[in-house]
Formats: sequence, C-alpha cells, structure tokens
Amino acid sequence: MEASFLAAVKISILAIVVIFTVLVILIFTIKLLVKLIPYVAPPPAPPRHQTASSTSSDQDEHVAAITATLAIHLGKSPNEFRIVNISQS
Amino acid sequence: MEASFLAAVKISILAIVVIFTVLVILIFTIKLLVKLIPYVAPPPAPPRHQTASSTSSDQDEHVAAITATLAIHLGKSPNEFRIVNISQS
Amino acid sequence: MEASFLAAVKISILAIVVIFTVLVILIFTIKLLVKLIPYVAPPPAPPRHQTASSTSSDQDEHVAAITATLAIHLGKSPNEFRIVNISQS
Amino acid sequence: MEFSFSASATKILTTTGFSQLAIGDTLMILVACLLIYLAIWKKFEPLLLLPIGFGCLLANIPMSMMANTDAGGLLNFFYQGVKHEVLPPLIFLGVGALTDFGPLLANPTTLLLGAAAQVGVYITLIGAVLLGFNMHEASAIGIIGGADGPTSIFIASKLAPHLLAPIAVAAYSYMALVPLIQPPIMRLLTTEDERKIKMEQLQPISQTVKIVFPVVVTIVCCLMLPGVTPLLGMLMLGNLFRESGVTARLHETAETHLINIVTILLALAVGSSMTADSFLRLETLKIIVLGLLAFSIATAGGLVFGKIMCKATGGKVNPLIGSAGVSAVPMAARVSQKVGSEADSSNFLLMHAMGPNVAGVIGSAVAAGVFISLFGDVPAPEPHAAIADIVGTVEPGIRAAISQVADIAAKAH
Amino acid sequence: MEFSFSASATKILTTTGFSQLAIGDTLMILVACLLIYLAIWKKFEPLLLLPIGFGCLLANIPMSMMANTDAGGLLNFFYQGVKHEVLPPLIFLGVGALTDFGPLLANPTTLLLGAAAQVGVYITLIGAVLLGFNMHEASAIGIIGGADGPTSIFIASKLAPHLLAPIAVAAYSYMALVPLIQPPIMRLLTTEDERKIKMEQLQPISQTVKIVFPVVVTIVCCLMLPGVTPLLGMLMLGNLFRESGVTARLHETAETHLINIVTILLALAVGSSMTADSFLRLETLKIIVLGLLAFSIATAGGLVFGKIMCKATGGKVNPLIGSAGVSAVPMAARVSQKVGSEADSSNFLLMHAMGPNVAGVIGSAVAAGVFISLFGDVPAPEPHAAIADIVGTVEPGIRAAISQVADIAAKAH
Amino acid sequence: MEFSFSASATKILTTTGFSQLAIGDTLMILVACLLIYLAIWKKFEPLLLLPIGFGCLLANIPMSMMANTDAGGLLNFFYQGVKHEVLPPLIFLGVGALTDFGPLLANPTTLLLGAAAQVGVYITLIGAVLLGFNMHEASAIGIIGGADGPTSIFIASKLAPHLLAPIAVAAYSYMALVPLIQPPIMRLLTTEDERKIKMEQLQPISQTVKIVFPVVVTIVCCLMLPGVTPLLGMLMLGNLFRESGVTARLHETAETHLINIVTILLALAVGSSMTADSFLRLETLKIIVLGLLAFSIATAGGLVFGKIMCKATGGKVNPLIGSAGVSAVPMAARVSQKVGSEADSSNFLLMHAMGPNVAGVIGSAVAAGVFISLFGDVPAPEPHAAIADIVGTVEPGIRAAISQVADIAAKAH
Ligand code: NA
Ligand code: NA
Ligand code: NA
Repeated sequence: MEASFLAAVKISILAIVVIFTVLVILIFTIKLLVKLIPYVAPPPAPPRHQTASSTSSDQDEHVAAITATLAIHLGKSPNEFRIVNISQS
Repeated sequence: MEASFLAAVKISILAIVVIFTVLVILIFTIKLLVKLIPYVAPPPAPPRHQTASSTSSDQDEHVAAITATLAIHLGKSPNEFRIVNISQS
Repeated sequence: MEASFLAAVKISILAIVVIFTVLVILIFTIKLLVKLIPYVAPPPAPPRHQTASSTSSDQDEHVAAITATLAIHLGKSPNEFRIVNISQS
Repeated sequence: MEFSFSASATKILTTTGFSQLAIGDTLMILVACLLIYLAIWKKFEPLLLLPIGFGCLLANIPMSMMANTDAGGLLNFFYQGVKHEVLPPLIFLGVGALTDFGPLLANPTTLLLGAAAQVGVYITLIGAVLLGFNMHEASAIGIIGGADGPTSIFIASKLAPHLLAPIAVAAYSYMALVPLIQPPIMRLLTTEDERKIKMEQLQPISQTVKIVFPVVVTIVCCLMLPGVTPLLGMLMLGNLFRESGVTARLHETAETHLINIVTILLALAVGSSMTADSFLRLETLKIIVLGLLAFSIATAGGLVFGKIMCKATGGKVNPLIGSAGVSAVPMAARVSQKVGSEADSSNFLLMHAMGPNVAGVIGSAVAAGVFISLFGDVPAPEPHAAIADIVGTVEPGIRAAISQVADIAAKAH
Repeated sequence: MEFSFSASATKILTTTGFSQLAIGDTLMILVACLLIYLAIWKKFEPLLLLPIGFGCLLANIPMSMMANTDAGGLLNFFYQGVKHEVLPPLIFLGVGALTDFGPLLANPTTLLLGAAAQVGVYITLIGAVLLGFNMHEASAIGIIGGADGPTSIFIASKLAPHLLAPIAVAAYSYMALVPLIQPPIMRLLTTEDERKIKMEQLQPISQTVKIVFPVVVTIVCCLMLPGVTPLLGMLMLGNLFRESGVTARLHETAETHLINIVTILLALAVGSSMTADSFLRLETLKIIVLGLLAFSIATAGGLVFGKIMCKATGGKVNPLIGSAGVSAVPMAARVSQKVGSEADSSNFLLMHAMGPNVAGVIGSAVAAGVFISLFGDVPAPEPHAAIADIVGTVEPGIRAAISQVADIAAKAH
Repeated sequence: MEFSFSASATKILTTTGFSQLAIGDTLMILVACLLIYLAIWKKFEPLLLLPIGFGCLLANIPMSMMANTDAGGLLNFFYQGVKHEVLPPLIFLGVGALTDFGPLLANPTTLLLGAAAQVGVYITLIGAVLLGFNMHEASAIGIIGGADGPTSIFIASKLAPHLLAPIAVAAYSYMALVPLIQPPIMRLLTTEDERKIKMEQLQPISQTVKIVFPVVVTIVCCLMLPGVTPLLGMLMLGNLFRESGVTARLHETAETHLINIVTILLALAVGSSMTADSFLRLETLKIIVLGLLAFSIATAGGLVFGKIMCKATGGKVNPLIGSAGVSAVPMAARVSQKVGSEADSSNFLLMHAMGPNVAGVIGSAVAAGVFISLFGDVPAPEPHAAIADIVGTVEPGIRAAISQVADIAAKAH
C-alpha cells in the first residue's frame, strides 16, 4: 500500500509538472501569435444596402418579414405551426 | 395441417389474452397516474420583460424578439408556439 | 513500355467509344421523353381561401405568401431563396 | 497484361447488365418502377416506398452488386442494420419523438381498441398457417395487420428474414391504402346512428403525466415482454425526449435528421432484399392476399370492439374510432374523422381517434413482443449451416481470413 | 412443432422479465428512475443524464438483451462506439464547434488556472490508490476532477472499462452540481476584498489568431502527448470549422445534429453499462465520494492559483475566476460571475472566467494525455484472456464461425 | 508495479511525438498546414481541403495512431468507409439532391460535351502509362480529369488504394483552380466571335420529365456499366428525392446534414491516408503534373467539341460552354459565364453552361463505369497476401481471435 501511495504521489507530481510545462509552452506560443498578428479594428460598417447577399441582420429582417406575413396571412391560430428552418439556396 | 391449424388457433388465443392483459394493466396504471397527478391549469402568462443580458446568443435574442412580436400581434401566449431554428447559409 | 503504351491507347479509344455510345443513347432517350411528356404551363394560381384547418395546400400557400413578401422586402427574385420547411406542432 | 481490342470490347460487353438480364430481373425492375410510380403519383407512403422502390431497382441490375446478399456491396452494408435490428428501433426513436400520446392518456380505455385491432394479426396468422407457412413465417406475416412498418420489419428480420421484402412492401402499401380499405368496412359494420355519436371533449392532461408515461410503459410492457424492448424502449425514449422539455436538441434531431437518415438506409436495405429470387414467388402473392386480410380484419376488430365500448358506455363512444386502432398513424384517425363527418358534418372525431391510433402502435409492439417471447429464442435460423453460410454476409477481409484459417485447419486433419 | 396451451403459456411466463427480476435489477431500475428524475426536474445535465438513465432502465430489464455485454443487442452495438473510442472524439468535434476560445486568447495566462485545477485529478488519484484501486483505475477515477464528460469516458474506456458506468455518472452528476459545490469553497478560500476585484476589459483578438490557434494547439499538445490526439485533435478541428469562416455547413452540422446523434448513442451506451453487476458495488460508492473530492479540490486548486496570480499581478486578477478552471463549461464560469456579483453587484467576471473555463477543457485533455503516455500502451487489458473472452463482443455470425474453426482446429490436434 | 521518477519521466519523454518525429512527418505536417492555408485563405474547396488537411496533420503526428493504416485508430475507422466504398456514394446522394438537371434536359445534346471532356481522362491515362504507372494506377490517375471528387476517390480506392491520397488532393486542388486553369485555354482555343455567340433561351421542362429522368439514367447507364451503380444510382436517388416533390424530408436531409456528416468522415479519412510513406514519393509529383494535364486537356476537349457543335448547328452553340463539361459544378459553368461576358457583357451563358456542367458529372461516372468493367473484377488487389495482411485493418479483437486460431491450427500441423 505504501509503495503504491508513493508511486501515486510520484506520478502526480510528474504529471503536474508535464501539464504545466505543456501549457506554459502553449501560453508563450499564443503570446507570440497575438504579438505577430495584432488585432486590426475593422473599418466602420458601410451603410446598409439591399443586396443579394445575406448577412446576419438580413436574416433578422427576413424573420420580421415572415412574422408580419404570417400575422396578415393567417386568419387563424398561429400556434398551429412553427418555423422550423429558413434556408437560402 | 390440422395440427398446425390447431396450434395457430391456440397461439392466437393465448397471444390475445396476453395482449389484453398487458394493456389492461397499462390502462389501470395510466388511470392511477392521472388520478395521482391531476391537471393543473397553468397561471396566465406573465408580462414579458426585455432583459439586458447579453450572454445568450444573438440567435436566442432574435427568436425572443420574433416570439414577442408574434405574441403581441396575435394576442397569444409566447409559450404556445416556438421557433426552433433560424439558419443562415 | 511500348506494349503498355499501345494497350493504353487501345483502352482509351475503346472507352471513349463506349462513353459516347452510352451518352448518345441517353440523349435519344431524353429527347423521346421530352417529346412524349411536353411542358404544360401551369394554370394561374386560384384565389386564396382562409380555412380553419391547415392542409397540405395551406402549407404551400403559407410558403408562397412568405416568399412573396420576402421578395418584395428584399428587392430580389423569389427564386433566390427558398423556405425549406414549415412544420406544424 | 495484354489488351487486344476485341478482347477488351468483349469484356465490356459481357460485363454489361444486359448480357445477364434474366426475365426475373426485368420483372423486378418493372415492380420497382411500379413502386416508384405509386409513391410519387399516388402518394403511397412516399418516404418509404420511393427509396424501397429505388433500392429494388438498383438490386435487380445484374452485376451491380447492390442486392442485400451481395457481400461487400453498398446496400448489403446498409442491410446489416436491418439484419442486426439496429435501424427499426432508431426509426421508432423518431416516431416516439413525433407522437403525442396526450389523447391516449386522456382516454386510456382506448388502449383496448388498439388491442382489439390485433385480432387481424392472429386471424392472418391462422390463415397463413392454412396456406402452408410455418409458424415463424405466419407470425411475421400476421404482424402486417399491426400496420406498423418498423415493427413488421423488425419481426420479419428476426423470424423470417427470407420474407422480409414482400412483408415490408405489403405493410407499407396497405398502410397507404388505409383510406381506401377502411371506409367500406366501417360503413358496413356501423349504423348511421352510431356514426353520428358525438364524443365528449377530452380532459387536459398534466405535463407530468405525459413525462412519466413513457417510463411507465417501458417498465410495465418491457418487463412483461422483454423481447420488444429495443422497439418499445426506443419509441418511449423518443417520446420522453419530446415531453421532458429539457432535451429539445435531442428531440429535434430524433424527429428530423436522424429519422430521415435512418429511413433512407432502412428503405434502401429493404429494397435491396427485393431480388427476383426472393420476391417472384408464390409466397409473395399469398402474403399480399394475407396482408389485405390482415388490414381488413384489424379494422373490423377495432370497430366491433368499438361497438362493444359504445354499448358498455351507454353510447358515449363512437365505434368509428375503433378502426383507428390498427395504427397507421395518423391516416387511420383521419379516416375515422372523415367517415364520421360524412354522417354528421359537425362531428369531429379526429382527436378521439388519435387515442386508439397511437394505442395501435403500442398494441402491435406488444403483439410483436408475444411473438418474440414464443419464437424469438432461436439463435440460428439455420441450425446446421456450414461456416460458408454463416460467414456469407461478413466483411470480405474477415471472410478471406477465416476461410484461410479453415483451410489450414482442414489440411491439418 | 407441438403447441400445448399450457406449455406456451408457461413459456411466455418464464420469458417475462418479472420471472428473472433480481433485487439488483430492481435497484438499478430505481437508480435509472432517479437519474431520469434528476435530469428532468432538477435539470442535472439533462442532455446526457436523461438518455443515460433511460439506457440504464433498458439494460436492467431482464432478458431484454440491452446491457452493454449482451452481444448482438442494440445497446451493445452502440457500446462498440465507446469501446473503440469513436464517440467521445465526435462529441468533442461538436464541443469545439460550440466553443469560443477568444477569452482564452485575450488572456492566455489563464491557461495556468486550467492547469492548476488539474490538482484535483491527482489528489483524487492518490486518494483512489489509498482506497485500494490500482493505478489504471485510480487514473480513470481521478480524471473525474477534470469535469469533462467525453474525456472521462474516453479515459475510463481505455484504462478501466469496468468502471465506466460509475465514472461517467459521477462526472456528469457533479458537473450538474457545480453551482452547489463551488460557491462555499469559493467563499471560504477568498476574502471579500479579493472577490470585489474588477478586471480590465479583454483585448480584442484578430480573427487570424483565432484560426491559427486550433492548428497550433494540435501541433504543440499532440506532438508532446500523442495519446490525446483523437480527443484534442477533434476538439480543435471543430473549432477550426467554427473560426475559419469557410466551412459554415460543416460547422453547423458538427454543433447541432452530429453532436446530437452522437450524444444519443453515447449516452445510451454508457447507460447500458450500468448493470447491477458493474454498478452495485462498493467501488461505486468509493467513486462517488472520490468524485466529490475531485471536484472540490479542483475548485480549490484553481482558486489558490488564482490568488497567486492576483498577488503576482498586483491585484489585477480576481481569484474567483480560478474556480472556472475545472471546465464544466459554461456553468463554472457562471458561478464565478454569480459569486463575484454577490460581493459587488457591478462586477462582471463572466467573460474573464470563460478564459480559464475553456482552458480547463484543454487542461483535462492534457492530463488525459499524460495518463495515456504512462499507461496507454497496454494492448489487452486482460492479457490471458481466452478466445471466448476476446470474441465476447464480436458480431454473433463471426463468433460462430470462429468457434467452429476453433473446434476444427482443436479436433485436428 | 514500480514507478521510479526517472523511469516514468523517461517513458513520457520517449512517448512524445517529438522523440519519433522524422523529417517525413515534419514535411507532411507542413503539407497539411499548406492545405489548411489554401482552404481558408485561398478558398480552395474548403469543405473538403480543410478537413483533409487537418486529417493529414493528425495522421502525421507520430504515435498518435491517426493514420489510415493504424488499426484500431479513429481515422482508420472512418477510412473503412472509404475502403469499402460506402462514403463516396453517400456524398453522391447529397450531390444529386443538390443538382438541378433541368438545363441538361432542356438541351440534351450538351451531354456530348460532358463526354468530350473525358478525353482528358484518357490522354492522362496514356501519359501515366508512359510515366511508368500500371494500367490500374493510370486509370485512377486519369479519372482526376473527370473533375469529380467522389468519383476519383471511389475509383482510386477500388483500383489503386495506395495512390488515394495524392489523387484526392490533386482532384480537389485542381477543382479549386478551375477559375485559373481554364480561362487561358478558353481564350486560346476560341475566337472572339465565337465567344460573343448568344444562345437561345432554354425550353421549360415538364416536372414529370425531371422526375422520370433519374430513373431512366439509372436503368440505361447502370445496365450498360453495372460497376458504377453505387455512384450513379445514389446520385440519381438524391435527384429523385429532389424532384419527386413527395420526399421533402429526405431531400432536405440528404442535401444538408447527411452530406455534411459524410463529408467530415470522408475528408478526414482521405487526410489520414496522407502519410509520409504514401505521399512523399516521386509518384505524387507525377500525379500532380498529370492532374494538371488532365484538367487542361479535359477543358480543351470540351472546347473543341463545343466548336464542332457550333459549326454543326450553324453558330447556335457558344463553344465556351464546352469547357464546363469537365464538371467541377458549378465553378466551371461560372467560368464559361465569366469568359463569355468578357467578350460581350450582355452575354449570359450560365444556364447554358449548367447543361454540360452536370453532364460532366454523368460523363465521369460513365468513364468510371468503363474502368470498373475493364479492371474492377480483381477481388483481392494483393492476391498472395498472408492472413496477417488481409486481417490488417480488421477490428483488433477479431484479429486477436483469428491469430490465436491460426496459431492453434499451425501447431496442429
Ligand atoms: Na398497430
Ligand atoms: Na477540466
Ligand atoms: Na466530369
């Protein structure tokens, strides 16, 4: 028992040393990376156009439009349906 | 042939007895269950708040906003429908 | 080497002959098919009804309505996007 | 390697499917086209019959290696999922996720209608025995009357794998024909007055009951009939995903893309078993006749029990909901609604018929469980099969290795 | 075939699960119901514990053939995906697709907190050895302190498959209990002043760094600890799908339906390993106690290192973010936020705690890699197993064939 | 068990990937990073080349057990789906679901352009034979000219599995380079006047024809060349899901999550075959050169036949649509559009080029079918392989059992 306890302690110390070693190497790699490739603020967003390409906020508008349409179109309880998926092709 | 016919009849009667036994037990279990856990009408939906938390994803916010809009527009509780997924491609 | 070169040439000619044969047969089959089953312009869409129950064609109507609104909303062709699924719960 | 022009050309010609196209293959290709036609233009259970038909088409192209028996072939690979009974339970996971047992819980006695409709299973079993099938085969044929595709496929692959193709095709075809088969029987067996009976509105059910129900069904039914656990357990797990309210992600996947993927694989595998050898037989004709019998008697069984319940409750139960006990969800319930509203246009039976309708699914699963309890303990259907047979569908590499070892062993004699 | 009524009835009775229901099975069914209850009503990691509990329920129905050891059974089939270490890496693919490593990149030193929390792993390992487990078992138990389900399952199935069930259940249960376990320890080990420390806003990170990061982690960590490549590599691939911006399709599938499908299969497989034989043992109790120890010490380890970092930075680091180093994403980070805002309601630690939180995932994976390097080279856990044992879980057809060949070979002696 | 500190530390050091990192591995890791770079920043077929590159990265980390030849490893498991030809047909199911054959049906003679572009396959085959490849290898290399990833992978894994990695990488890379490779050839081989030709609007096609088309193609082509059934049949089934209008669920799954899941598995498997041993060879360089030749000649073949059709129709066909016959859907059609609009900005060739573009997919499949008819009847590529080799990729448990049986058999001699 004592032997395995000692073995477990040895293993544990060794493992923690390895973990810290690996992660310290990783920290310095990341720091190097962040230094080499600094963050560049993106240019201010251009005014919104209605283009063929869909952005995140276009999606928002789609959903709003669908919402409005459903409200107008359905003269009935909308709890009978749900919008599962809207995908662009 | 006659032997297998008789066997088939026996099997059939036995099986139907088993089926009815199992399902009658199930019926009584369900009745007991429904008696033990009666239906309680849910309280009326509480008024919706616009929370400031920015931890949930944009998707969640979109869905919440759409749900709220639909709820207001249609006079339905937001719990009565759900938008499962809005995907972008 | 020369032997395999010759073999390769033979194989190639044979294969191209087979490919053209298969595809020519396919061309004539398609032409026959198109002749046998000519395109018929679909009749203009019938006027809409607002019914209480949702059927398969209601689903189509929902999709058409949503599509039309989106098209107007985004200023683009209805063919550029597609609503995949509206499921009933 | 020598490549003479004529030799190569001959090789291509002799390896075309045309060169080996037998009458049987041609007939099966026509059968495949018929199934595809029925699926698309007659809307016969298209989600199943379209890929089944296409799988049949592929399997019957000679030398395409797409039959379920072509070891190493693509569809043989999918077929392993049927043979080892993995795909039908996964379908049932999705079915459970799609099913609302609320109407059944609101009126649990309708479970008896789901039980009564199983009469179709047993009359058909007796008929099948009279037509010369053995008891295992007759059981697999009888279960067509359960009107449940995955259950039929599960039982057929377990008890009579050589009849899988006609049983699956008959089951799905007649399910699609429910709106044609049932109404005449319903009108015949019920009176105008009975059809006009309006039923009381269903009681609302606590969400907690809906959550506890799948667990209770699993414990009660699977403890009594353990053989049906893969089917019924997965059905109930899917329903628990639905009702628990805490596993929306898993519920959504189970009822959409997972069931769709499994449907594609299962249907192709079933189609691949429709080879001329296995399908163009007198047995197939018999199974088609017996399948119609099964559906008709199941409908009648449900109706007659519906009439008994009508009497017993003093006219509170419309017997028309009995026919929905065959399952075939939700078509059979819609048929009850339609026939009911023909008698009285203000009669709405749909929700009432959904109770026996989903009860029919449980009823068939229980019937399947009885068969497995009685006949399911046969480890090898061909007890004296040689190694070659047992290994028949095994992955080629392993097969080769085993054969070589067998050779060495044989030489060592 | 003769079918006497009484014989058939007897057969059905003797094949019910009731006829064989032992006390162990009953207890395990109750355990299953408890897990399902905790998942649904207490919201204990429901996506995992609900199907694990249901799998346990199915596995303990006698004669249902649903235990992980029932060769040819449905859940045994899913279990192969755990045994051959396919499912946990696929879960990690989805986890990577769901994880934003941005906060970690903005403050990379928080990786040290993820390392410090691994102390819980090793104290637990030592405790497990003291309680009589061997080194392999102790390692698998210790990794519970890593607070990462897939990592725990991966290591358990590799080093101590017979302990898989209690380890997986303990790991997910304590993960769900993080909001209860951590706050007292956090309040005990930090001062009011420390908890009030506000941290500077995180620097924004270039998208290029976010893209390069998963590749760099894979190269650095997997080269040093190759055994963890299936886990860490797939985690990083999922993250690359997310950040690259050019694989939106794959990203969406990996983080939704693929991870959902794999979760269903994995959880059912884990549940199927919860048989009375493997679970109702003293070891399970020990593992539950050790698991609690593991989580507590991991929390403490993170906090103590947080205090060290606080000192070293002159009070710029709030030690509360250290407890998030256990992983259990994102609950542990939310706990840091909550305890911090209790001390000062204007203190927002969430984003700062996300750094050590995701670092904890990498830390546990690295810890797992160390175990695999040390103990992972044991090709057969049971070195003297007979053919019968090795072949135990193999497909029945192959097994039959191999047995027959073995017979022939034996006779040839 | 004894654990001395130094022994354990030594063990960890000797099991790091660094300790075994050869020059070949390092070079392959660089190749992997190059592929990932091209996928993300140059948008080279990112859905395929990103996971292929990442799979290559994982496979070349020493001792990670992630190469396709590491039995029991994760990527070896996925690789079985390539080896047994399951994954490419499933990709084609999704491609069929995504493809609109309408433009081809409106102008069926464009099928000839898809046939003419296959010239690239055969010139390359001849070139490959001249460079010393045998006929099977040359066929697999030639099919790169078909510009169809799944077809290339299918044929390579059937006829020359040892060349799978360079063939797949070349195929997808050149597909990504179509917008660079094709325009100069197009401008060289066509006159300004030809490029300005405007084509008549396409006739509308009955939906019924669109539905019947996939069934007809399957019957006609697969009957003539049965070997291509798994590929072409699944392509057509996917298209039938799309056009039938009754299988929307299956269509949606096939074109989204199913194809995405299979893409992830397939690409990782292909990447795992990019080991230093198999990739850092002179053959790879030759294949890269031959691949470029294949694409260029395929483009030229389509263009020349386009000119012939232009003459034959009295100038109604713009030869630029011929280059789209290489497939590489839809990039090649876009290139036709772009080069056409450069000559006359009011010239819209896109829809006209879609006809030959999808015809190219069918053309390559037919070319693949011819190869399978000629060379596909070799059951075992290594006819004299010993048991150990055949069993090499088999599940370890089975392998162990077979070896033991083989030992017993050997001893029995
Ligand atoms: Na039924
Ligand atoms: Na951790
Ligand atoms: Na092509």
